[in-house]
Amino acid sequence: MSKVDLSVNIGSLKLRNPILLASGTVGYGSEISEFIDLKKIGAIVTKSISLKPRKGNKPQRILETSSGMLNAIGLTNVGIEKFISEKIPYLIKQDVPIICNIAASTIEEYVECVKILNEEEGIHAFEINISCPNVKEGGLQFGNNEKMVCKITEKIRAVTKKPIIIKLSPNVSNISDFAQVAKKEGADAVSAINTIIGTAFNIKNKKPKLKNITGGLSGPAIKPIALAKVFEIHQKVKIPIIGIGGIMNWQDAVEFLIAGSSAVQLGTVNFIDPTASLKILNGLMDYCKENKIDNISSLTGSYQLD
Amino acid sequence: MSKVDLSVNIGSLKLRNPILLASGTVGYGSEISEFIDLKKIGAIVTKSISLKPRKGNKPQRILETSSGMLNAIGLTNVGIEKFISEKIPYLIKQDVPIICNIAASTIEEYVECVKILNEEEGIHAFEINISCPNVKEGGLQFGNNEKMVCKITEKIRAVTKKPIIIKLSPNVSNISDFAQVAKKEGADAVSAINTIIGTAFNIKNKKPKLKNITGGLSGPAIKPIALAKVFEIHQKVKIPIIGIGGIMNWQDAVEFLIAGSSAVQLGTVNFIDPTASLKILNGLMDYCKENKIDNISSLTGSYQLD
Amino acid sequence: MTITEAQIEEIIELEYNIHLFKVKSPEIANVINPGEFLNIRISDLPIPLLRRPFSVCDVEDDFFYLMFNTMGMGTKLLSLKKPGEYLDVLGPLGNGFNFEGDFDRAVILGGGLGVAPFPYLTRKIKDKKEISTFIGGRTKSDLITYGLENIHVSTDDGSYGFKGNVVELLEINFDNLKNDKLKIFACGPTPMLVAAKKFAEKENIECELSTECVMACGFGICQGCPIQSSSDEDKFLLVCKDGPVFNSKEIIL
Amino acid sequence: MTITEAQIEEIIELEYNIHLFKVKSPEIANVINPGEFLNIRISDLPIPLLRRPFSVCDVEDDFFYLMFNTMGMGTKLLSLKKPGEYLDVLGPLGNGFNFEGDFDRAVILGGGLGVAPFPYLTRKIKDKKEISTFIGGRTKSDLITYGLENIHVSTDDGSYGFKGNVVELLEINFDNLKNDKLKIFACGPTPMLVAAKKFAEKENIECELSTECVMACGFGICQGCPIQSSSDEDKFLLVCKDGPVFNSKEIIL
Ligand SMILES: Cc1cc2nc3c(=O)[nH]c(=O)nc-3n(C[C@H](O)[C@H](O)[C@H](O)COP(=O)(O)OP(=O)(O)OC[C@H]3O[C@@H](n4cnc5c(N)ncnc54)[C@H](O)[C@@H]3O)c2cc1C
Ligand SMILES: Cc1cc2nc3c(=O)[nH]c(=O)nc-3n(C[C@H](O)[C@H](O)[C@H](O)COP(=O)(O)OP(=O)(O)OC[C@H]3O[C@@H](n4cnc5c(N)ncnc54)[C@H](O)[C@@H]3O)c2cc1C
Ligand SMILES: Cc1cc2nc3c(=O)[nH]c(=O)nc-3n(C[C@H](O)[C@H](O)[C@H](O)COP(=O)(O)O)c2cc1C
Ligand SMILES: Cc1cc2nc3c(=O)[nH]c(=O)nc-3n(C[C@H](O)[C@H](O)[C@H](O)COP(=O)(O)O)c2cc1C
Ligand code: FES
Ligand code: FES
Repeated sequence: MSKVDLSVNIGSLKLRNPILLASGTVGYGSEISEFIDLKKIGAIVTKSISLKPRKGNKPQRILETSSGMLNAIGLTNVGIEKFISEKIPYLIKQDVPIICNIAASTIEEYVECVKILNEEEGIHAFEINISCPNVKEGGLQFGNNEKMVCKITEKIRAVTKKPIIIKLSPNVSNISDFAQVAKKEGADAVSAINTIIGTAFNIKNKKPKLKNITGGLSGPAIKPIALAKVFEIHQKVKIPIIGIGGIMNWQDAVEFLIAGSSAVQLGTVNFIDPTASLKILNGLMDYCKENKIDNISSLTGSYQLD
Repeated sequence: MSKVDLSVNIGSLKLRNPILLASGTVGYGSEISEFIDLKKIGAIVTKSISLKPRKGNKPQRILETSSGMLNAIGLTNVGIEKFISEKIPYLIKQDVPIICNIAASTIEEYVECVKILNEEEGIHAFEINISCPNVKEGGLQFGNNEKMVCKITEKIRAVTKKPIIIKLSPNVSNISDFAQVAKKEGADAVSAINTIIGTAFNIKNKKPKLKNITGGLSGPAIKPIALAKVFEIHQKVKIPIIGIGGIMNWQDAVEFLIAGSSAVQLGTVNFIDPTASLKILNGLMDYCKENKIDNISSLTGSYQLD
Repeated sequence: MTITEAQIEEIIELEYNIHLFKVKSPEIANVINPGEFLNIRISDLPIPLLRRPFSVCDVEDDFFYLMFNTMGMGTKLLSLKKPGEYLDVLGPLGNGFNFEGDFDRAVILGGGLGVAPFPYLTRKIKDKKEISTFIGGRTKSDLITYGLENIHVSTDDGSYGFKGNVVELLEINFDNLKNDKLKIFACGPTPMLVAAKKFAEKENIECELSTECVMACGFGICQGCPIQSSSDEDKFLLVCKDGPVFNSKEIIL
Repeated sequence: MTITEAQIEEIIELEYNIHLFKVKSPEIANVINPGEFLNIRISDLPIPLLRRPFSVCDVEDDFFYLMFNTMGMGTKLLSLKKPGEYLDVLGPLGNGFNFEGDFDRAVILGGGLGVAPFPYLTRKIKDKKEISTFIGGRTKSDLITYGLENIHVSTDDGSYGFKGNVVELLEINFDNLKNDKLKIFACGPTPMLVAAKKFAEKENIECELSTECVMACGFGICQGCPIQSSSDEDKFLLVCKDGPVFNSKEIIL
């Protein structure tokens, strides 16, 4: 049996396989590397980084829901300086492509971050987080505003030649409009989806269970929603899509590829089984072999409508 | 111990208790009445009715997902004529307040339906379904368009004095904007949420699992999202809210009341346990007694933020 | 139509992956008819969320039987139950077989697990009517003869009995049957039902088909289980309420 | 830090609702230290979705022990497991107690199920140090003495031992202890840890607190478990990685 080609092209970004680790769910890679050989992964998307370190929200930050979890971390991160001095060198040593996810409170901050990081050899691409539901500034006031997305993409495009991925918010009416804007302004790809706004209340003391009041929903509960968003973008806009949302096993990953994704990111599943990415990679390989798929990228958007 | 007052006022609509059965999940009441005494329920919201009968979508219409289900029924209904001649008389005999849910493809059809039904004594209120994700016309092209919601509410308000409830779509950026519009045009209340767009693909034949391609997600998976929508509306707009989405037990119902709902609707749970509504009603009563709540309406929006 | 907690009395493994549950429930056993079904809540947790429908396989005194194979999560979890545990059962549901009519010989067609409703039908009619049973499967281990009479078998791969499908098997045996007044009762995968319907219409034999559809409620409140009516193009019937057993002329498959 | 399938050897019911699991796992038993914890996946299904953290309660040869009570769905499902079944265990996790230091007598404070990590700590130090253990509960049945030594007890309702909380109990016994060089090890509800911290600081005694927080990952990748650092206002420590055991001076509760 001939070998399956698992490599994928996401705009100008070439990756050895389509299994990526999602931002905020693997930190900067050091802890998860005790469980998996990062060399085998398509790429790691690092925890959202901002110009200055961020402390994040007070606890309780995490809450389990039915087949899902809410988080309100609030973009805790070490800041760009420490990221460059400590985190990137480690990942380069692991030989894993780095996609650097950036969060910011102003357009200028995004641009500044990209400018600084653009000089770093190890960074293969930027993922621009305009869709964090857990911060007051730099989250959804960007992600839910087409003009903002337009401006951010345009300004970032002006300062880097590296691939730009815009991470879209699902908390909008038509996600494809945002993908369209991103495309127009020169983004190489979009990733979808970030978490969906949710909340929960303690019925004893009537307080929100999360200190931040609302959080972002992730995990298997959101998979059907995420798939519909990916499908919507794929139907309407010609731009590579990185599918994210509730992927727990290789079957889910295949479903996202069929629905229109060129690659996928794994989030919540890393907390439950830090080796999941490698299992999914193996499952994907076997699926391709069984179905005589030589090239995994031929699965992208291969849905059959009547 | 003194008796708990479970009655609620939703605008001008007075109901004996806040437990309602959601549209599309109990048909026109006859089948579920084999399990529960409808007299005990706050109200039944009947399956979306349109001017003419609708056949609905082809199967497969139903799909289970992780802690949820997708449906793509497509507003199957008997049409207004048969509804008046057969369904209303039955419900009146059961002594259950009827909230008539209306779906339509044009503004004129909404108005026409309301005009006709306005004459029916048994109907206590109208719930206007502008948020069905499973039909090409009369679904989200209304629910996701503020101007449309404005017009529909305005025109319906002009032809009925009965309470009007606008059933909002969760598939929007800011649901409170829509609640605001509904309020401005004279709606008595809003209900939130209808189902969330989702999909799934069969990885063997690459076809969508639902014939309609996408469907609406309901059940426990969406509860955190629905709660956040209710909370958002309650924070921003002074209008009574009927909370819907993933309620499975009395604890969930209490959570929705705390988050800002004046009443709640039960949907998917009816399929799993058709007696759930009565169990929830009892649980609610016990909760009030234990917590010395004389009047259930004092729970509405009783969340404690720091 | 009630909801009851029914205790599992005994579990029998018929074949690899095929389970027969004997369940105690006078409420159900005393009123259910062949072809009707039960909707079973497998877990208190929201996974699996929805009930799962199963035909009544047989009834003996206060007990009913279920026959099932493991398809997905629901049936997998069901198969892990132990005698003594309780099942949350909603039923009886739907319309069963009409077996009182004017015929001499019941021709029973079962494809794979489609034999499930027939032990009970057989029990009900065997003293009054002749029975010829034709069962088919992909391979030998799919053939389940439990509770059936006068059985003819086929397998797709020819590993046992006639090589071919069960309707073809009926066709080659048809000469021996056609002198009786026949009625066909068929249950199995849709392609098999299509073939049975076609055959019945060609030979002008009364035919009842037990159909399947993914269901949410099982009793008519969700509209999740439509099947095309043949008499009215604008109308779907409901598998759960109008069926699952239909006269073959009522529906378009 | 590994993921292993570990077999439940034995289940002991200590009190109503309080379970002690003896689990075979040389991988864990041979390396884990008192105060460290394990993150356990209770089901293959996505409910409960996340692992649940439990302190290592004790270690004997190739076995580790867990002690837990049923709080919600996760612990309920865990309590239904039977000997012979396997647990999916991720660990050892976190930083445990530092019990090698310069002290003569360990003062162990356990509130309710907060006693869980102390049988193992007791085992490790009892040959080298004096131990005084103070445990408290709301009522008599909350008191679990398993694996502890030299125990003093209190209950909130006075149904057994001293009426009051466990730190008050320590205070009234303090005269008998204060001539030794002491170190406090405390685990229990946050108000108790606050009181313990305050007492330790007042009396200038070394004190380690085993803290709790809702967790997702348990090993530092989700940032879900922050606890305020006392040395740097702008910094949260992570309960799972920097803790769960902290020197009382490191953190603000
Ligand atoms: C009226 C009726 C009677 C039935 N009687 C029996 C019986 O006696 N014995 C038996 O083993 N099975 C019977 N079935 C089928 C049984 O309900 C399904 O096998 C079961 O629901 C699968 O659940 P699961 O969670 O194991 O699989 P899932 O994970 O839900 O699904 C696994 C696969 O089975 C398909 N499937 C699921 N539900 C159905 C369904 N209702 N109809 C057709 N395909 C489905 C899915 O599309 C999927 O491909 C009957 C179904 C109906 C509607
Ligand atoms: C490091 C550490 C060690 C622990 N060791 C033990 C132990 O040895 N024995 C033991 O019985 N328990 C221990 N716990 C607590 C245990 O993890 C929780 O009781 C368990 O996760 C509850 O799960 P559940 O699904 O039963 O309850 P859920 O339904 O998840 O929650 C029920 C209630 O418990 C609260 N809760 C849930 N998780 C935690 C948590 N991690 N910390 C505090 N409150 C929580 C929830 O807010 C809720 O009010 C420990 C927790 C941590 C963080
Ligand atoms: C605890 C947690 C933290 C996250 N932090 C970030 C983040 O910093 N930046 C970001 O772009 N997305 C963040 N996400 C979103 C994930 O990258 C992903 O989009 C989302 O969780 C959906 O995927 P999943 O269902 O597989 O988890 C976070 C998600 C979780 C659960
Ligand atoms: C099978 C099904 C059919 C539905 N049909 C309608 C409908 O006709 N009109 C409507 O307004 N909502 C309809 N809904 C939406 C429900 O009324 C409710 O808003 C939604 O299911 C969320 O609540 P739940 O999670 O409790 O089910 C339907 C939902 C389901 C599951
Ligand atoms: S399954 Fe609900 S109507 Fe048939
Ligand atoms: S629980 Fe994930 S970082 Fe601590």
